[in-house]
Amino acid sequence: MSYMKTTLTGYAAYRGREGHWAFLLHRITGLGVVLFLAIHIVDTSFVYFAPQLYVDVINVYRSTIFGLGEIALVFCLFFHGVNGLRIAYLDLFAPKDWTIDKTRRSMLVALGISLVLWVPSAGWMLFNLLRHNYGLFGG
Amino acid sequence: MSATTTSQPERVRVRKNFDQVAWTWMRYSAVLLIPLAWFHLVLQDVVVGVHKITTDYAIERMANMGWKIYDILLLGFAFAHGMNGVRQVFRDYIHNPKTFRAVSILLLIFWAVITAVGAVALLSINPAAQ
Amino acid sequence: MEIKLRVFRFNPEKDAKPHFDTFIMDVDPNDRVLDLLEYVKADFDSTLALRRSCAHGVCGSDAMRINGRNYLACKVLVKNLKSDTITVEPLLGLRVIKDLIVDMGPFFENFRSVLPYLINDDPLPADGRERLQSPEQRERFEDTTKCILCAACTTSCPSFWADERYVGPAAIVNAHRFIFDSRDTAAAKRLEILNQQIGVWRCRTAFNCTEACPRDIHITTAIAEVKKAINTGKLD
Amino acid sequence: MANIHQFDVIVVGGGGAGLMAALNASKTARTAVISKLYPVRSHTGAAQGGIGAALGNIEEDSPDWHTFDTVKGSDYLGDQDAIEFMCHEAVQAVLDLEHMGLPFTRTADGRIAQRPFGGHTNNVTGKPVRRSCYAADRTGHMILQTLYQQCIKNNTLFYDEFQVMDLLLVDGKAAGVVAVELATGELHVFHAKAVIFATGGHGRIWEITSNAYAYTGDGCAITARRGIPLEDMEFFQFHPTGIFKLGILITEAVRGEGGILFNAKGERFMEKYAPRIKDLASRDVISRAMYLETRAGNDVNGQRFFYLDVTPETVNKYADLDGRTRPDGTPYHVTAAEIMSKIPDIADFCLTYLGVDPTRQPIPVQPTAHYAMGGIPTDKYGRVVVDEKNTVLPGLYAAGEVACVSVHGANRLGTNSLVDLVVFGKHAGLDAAAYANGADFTPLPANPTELVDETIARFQNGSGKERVAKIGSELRAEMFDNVGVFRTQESLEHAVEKVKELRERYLQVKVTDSGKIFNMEMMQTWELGNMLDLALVTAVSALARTESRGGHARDDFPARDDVNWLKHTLAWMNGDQVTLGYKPVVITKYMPKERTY
Ligand SMILES: Cc1cc2nc3c(=O)[nH]c(=O)nc-3n(C[C@H](O)[C@H](O)[C@H](O)COP(=O)(O)OP(=O)(O)OC[C@H]3O[C@@H](n4cnc5c(N)ncnc54)[C@H](O)[C@@H]3O)c2cc1C
Ligand code: HEM
Ligand code: SF4
Ligand code: F3S
Ligand code: FES
Repeated sequence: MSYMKTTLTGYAAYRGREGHWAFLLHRITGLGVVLFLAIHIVDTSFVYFAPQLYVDVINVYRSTIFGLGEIALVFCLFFHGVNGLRIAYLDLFAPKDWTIDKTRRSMLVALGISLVLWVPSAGWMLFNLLRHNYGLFGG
Repeated sequence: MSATTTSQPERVRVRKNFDQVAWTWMRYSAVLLIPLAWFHLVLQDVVVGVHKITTDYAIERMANMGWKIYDILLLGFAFAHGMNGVRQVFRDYIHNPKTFRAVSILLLIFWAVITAVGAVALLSINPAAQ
Repeated sequence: MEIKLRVFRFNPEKDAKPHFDTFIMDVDPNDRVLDLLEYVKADFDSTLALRRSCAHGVCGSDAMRINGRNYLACKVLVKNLKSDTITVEPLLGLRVIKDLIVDMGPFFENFRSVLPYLINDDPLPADGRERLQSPEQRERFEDTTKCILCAACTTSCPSFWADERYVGPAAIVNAHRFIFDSRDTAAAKRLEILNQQIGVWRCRTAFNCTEACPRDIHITTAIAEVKKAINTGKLD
Repeated sequence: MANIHQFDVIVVGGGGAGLMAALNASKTARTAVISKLYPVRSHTGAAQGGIGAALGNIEEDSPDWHTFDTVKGSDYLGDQDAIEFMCHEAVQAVLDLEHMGLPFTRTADGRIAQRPFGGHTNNVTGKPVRRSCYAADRTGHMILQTLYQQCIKNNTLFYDEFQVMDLLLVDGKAAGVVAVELATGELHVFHAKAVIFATGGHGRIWEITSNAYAYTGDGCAITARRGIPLEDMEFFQFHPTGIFKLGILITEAVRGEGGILFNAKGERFMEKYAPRIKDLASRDVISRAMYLETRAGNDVNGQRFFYLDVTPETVNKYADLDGRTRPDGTPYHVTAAEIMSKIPDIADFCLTYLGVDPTRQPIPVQPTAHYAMGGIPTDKYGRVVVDEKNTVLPGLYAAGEVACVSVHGANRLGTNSLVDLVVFGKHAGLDAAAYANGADFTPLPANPTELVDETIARFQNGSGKERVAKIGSELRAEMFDNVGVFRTQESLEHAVEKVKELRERYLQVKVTDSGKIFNMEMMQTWELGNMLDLALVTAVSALARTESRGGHARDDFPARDDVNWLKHTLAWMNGDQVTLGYKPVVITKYMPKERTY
């Protein structure tokens, strides 16, 4: 796996800019979401195959750790989605806009939009989490 | 208008390639996934919240015909999109063609099994029968 | 100004592992990084090995990683780096042979694989003169004719680090140069080559290539145009 | 024992001349190219302005005018038969390049675009003519890339990063070369029927230079060591517009597009020195004018530089004054965008290295060592000739900047080097292949690597009392000050002594890198030896020539002297001893006249 090594040292040793971060984040968020999705499909299907287990699963999901993971998941899907649209748009409709200025800016805009979407959602989810799991805010 | 001796054909035919189809698929499915995945996520995780989700809630939702179609679409597109993404990532790092073939087949089986499990559950749920 | 220059060193005949040598030197902010390396050879350690020739960014010999990014050492001035520590390392993704010299073999192999030459077996104009081409047709591929094959792009590409069989941005740039040349007849062949799994689809638009290109070629645009041409079959 | 390879034709050098030779030789003979740089790194890629050919795409022109301009530009020292041959072949050569795919800039009707260039004129009106065919300001880059692409297409065999260190001559015939493979340090012997040297120039022996680090004159030095004379080495061109201090070239095309030179007083000083074509005078004329201006105290800040101004305001103002028009007769007016599109790379250099935007500010420039008119003497088929009677040395060829045909005489016209490369590169290749097909291999000498082994051993066993970098910088400074734009008896004598002293000290250097793999220190030490040889030949040849002609300007002998000096210098090296001889200039149609612009 010497290539793996170059790749990892590459990521560590190369100071890429916005485009590189976008690529890395897109990949990491995509993999994160797909991992979650695989589990999620299986656990949801317990509703049909093993309703008893489903109750346990839901309880696990309600734990604080999973709660936080869920907040991260929401970010992943927001960023992956916005950035994915950015990539798809440029690739399919505006190849000429793959310029340094526009790429840097569009990446930052994508990140900005994801954060704008995520922060209120995360706040709300955190609020619910604290309310249910720690009895705060009169939960 | 200036004179030219253009040799180039207007259009060329390029044989299709799997990676090309996959690339295009990733982009078009992405557009569909925005409403599908985002709405699902926002609804279940943010608006409703995991603390309100119960077996009954799940069954009720999955039994609704509109939701059934929605979920089937989501399952089909999102998981296929994601699994092809995983395949692409593996393709970058696995150089031995045999190993990559084997991994691809495993991924394909994984994808088929999970999708089948999800689809069976979704299609079969029917509150009257429970 | 005084700067600290850290240089990657590896002597295959002596060292088991690479290390860094550090030189403290007084330099002019307008000095090129290549000048600093020449100072090292002149005043500190004449065994330092690197490639260089033109010293003004047109021959493509001295692409290397400077403070973590690919540049031509002769085209980046000390003042541009905005740092008083300068770290110089060889390109990533190619085998290091000695000090800053890497094995360019795979890079040129990839370049060769995309038929980087005019293909046109049609008879020449009857008067023996030039094939005509309008300024607009000429402009269509102007950008990608500028490539000097320095490899700064390809060796900054995460897809290439992962797999050196990926033809890489430089090869695609050079294919683009001919695909969109109105005098060429083999666009279909090149597109077919780039439509393989080691071709354009490996590009994940990470954009390091375009950031690194010392000739300011819009590489990612060129790649996107090739992808589009493969998908649509249109060469406009 | 070294590795031995056998080929019909060996081409040493992968620049424009080398690749052109290889493409043509490989049509009929087994050919390989040996180059110390990857071919695409060759200096041909740096050429900016264009390649001259009387295509007449924009206005009336003829190869005969091109011939006369070249003869006149050469200050009548060029051989007129060769010049005529070259200027007539140029047209086909440029069309050939286009057919190979070279992306020339185009005119509105789709033809190869052409622009004016220093010294190229309409012979009837005396006005500048548009003769330089160009691809933006990177014509050389496009030529090099196009030729390399064609080599890939033809599967030409390359030995990249192999540095040739010796030429093997047996019984007065070429037998091959010895090269070191940089990646391994191994010696390789290339046994060949014909050897073509296309190793480029030696401008690195001057301090301010437009030339690449690789321009250390390997080809000339190798052949000189084997007893072959060097021709006209005193003629070296100083280009008037190098970027201040760095020497990076600002192409003449900038003046072709309307750029104007100013001194510290804001005067357009070329009006004084070339009243007719002013800023488009020949290079030697302008460099000399700059020297005279400096002596008169008109240089900027007393730092020996001047301003080259291509801002649209200046260009338009002076175009009006000069009555310059476009081909359709409208006044010549430009915009910043238009200038940028014609000289994008130059603009980039100015921004990168000076922080100057040439469409807004003037560029500080000074003369920079640029081009070797002299070199290995050849005839117009690239065959190396070794004496006053032009006796051919069988199997040995030279083409490109390393060769002296002589088409550039005492001063090369802009755009003519690229013409030289393609025309004589091609003919050297064709002739070498034809020769090889009719000849047998000359047997190799018993120990082909003897000289190279000795040299390497000397480097390894030197006392180490002297350092390469030090000797090199002293050499460059000495040459720039004393064998530069202007020369005198005194300065040249000083230089000869100094170079001899440096040669003495050079024997003391030691290569500290004891490895074999990419021992760049070893190669640079060897290259310094080449430069010392060529510096000596240059200074000795210049000292003997008591006249001013083209690139050779003597303060103490300011006039051209056709009675005594209308002849080519031949210089033989034997250790520190340089023996001079002379051979006549070939004059066919154009009798020497006073040269005014
Ligand atoms: C900045 C600049 C701008 C110019 N602009 C113009 C212009 O506009 N028009 C014009 O006509 N001319 C121009 N010239 C001049 C012209 O570019 C050169 O004279 C010409 O390119 C020389 O070509 P060449 O093939 O002889 O040598 P090069 O292209 O330099 O090739 C030399 C080759 O020899 C190889 N080599 C050298 N030594 C060895 C060795 N010991 N062993 C093996 N290989 C070796 C090198 O690797 C290289 O491949 C310009 C020159 C410069 C420097
Ligand atoms: C929300 C809408 C989504 C959009 C707009 C989107 C968009 C994209 C696009 C355009 C790509 C291709 C990237 C490239 O080739 O450079 C991609 C890759 C990927 N996507 Fe998505 N996607 C979305 C949702 C998802 C979901 C739900 C998952 C998980 C199941 C997912 C997992 C992946 C993975 C794993 C990759 C591969 C990443 C890589 O190659 O680096 N995506 N996505
Ligand atoms: S595209 Fe740019 S970075 Fe890549 S090889 Fe060419 S010049 Fe270098
Ligand atoms: S860095 Fe690589 S992924 Fe594409 S945009 Fe450039 S080739
Ligand atoms: S030395 Fe030629 S590009 Fe830097």
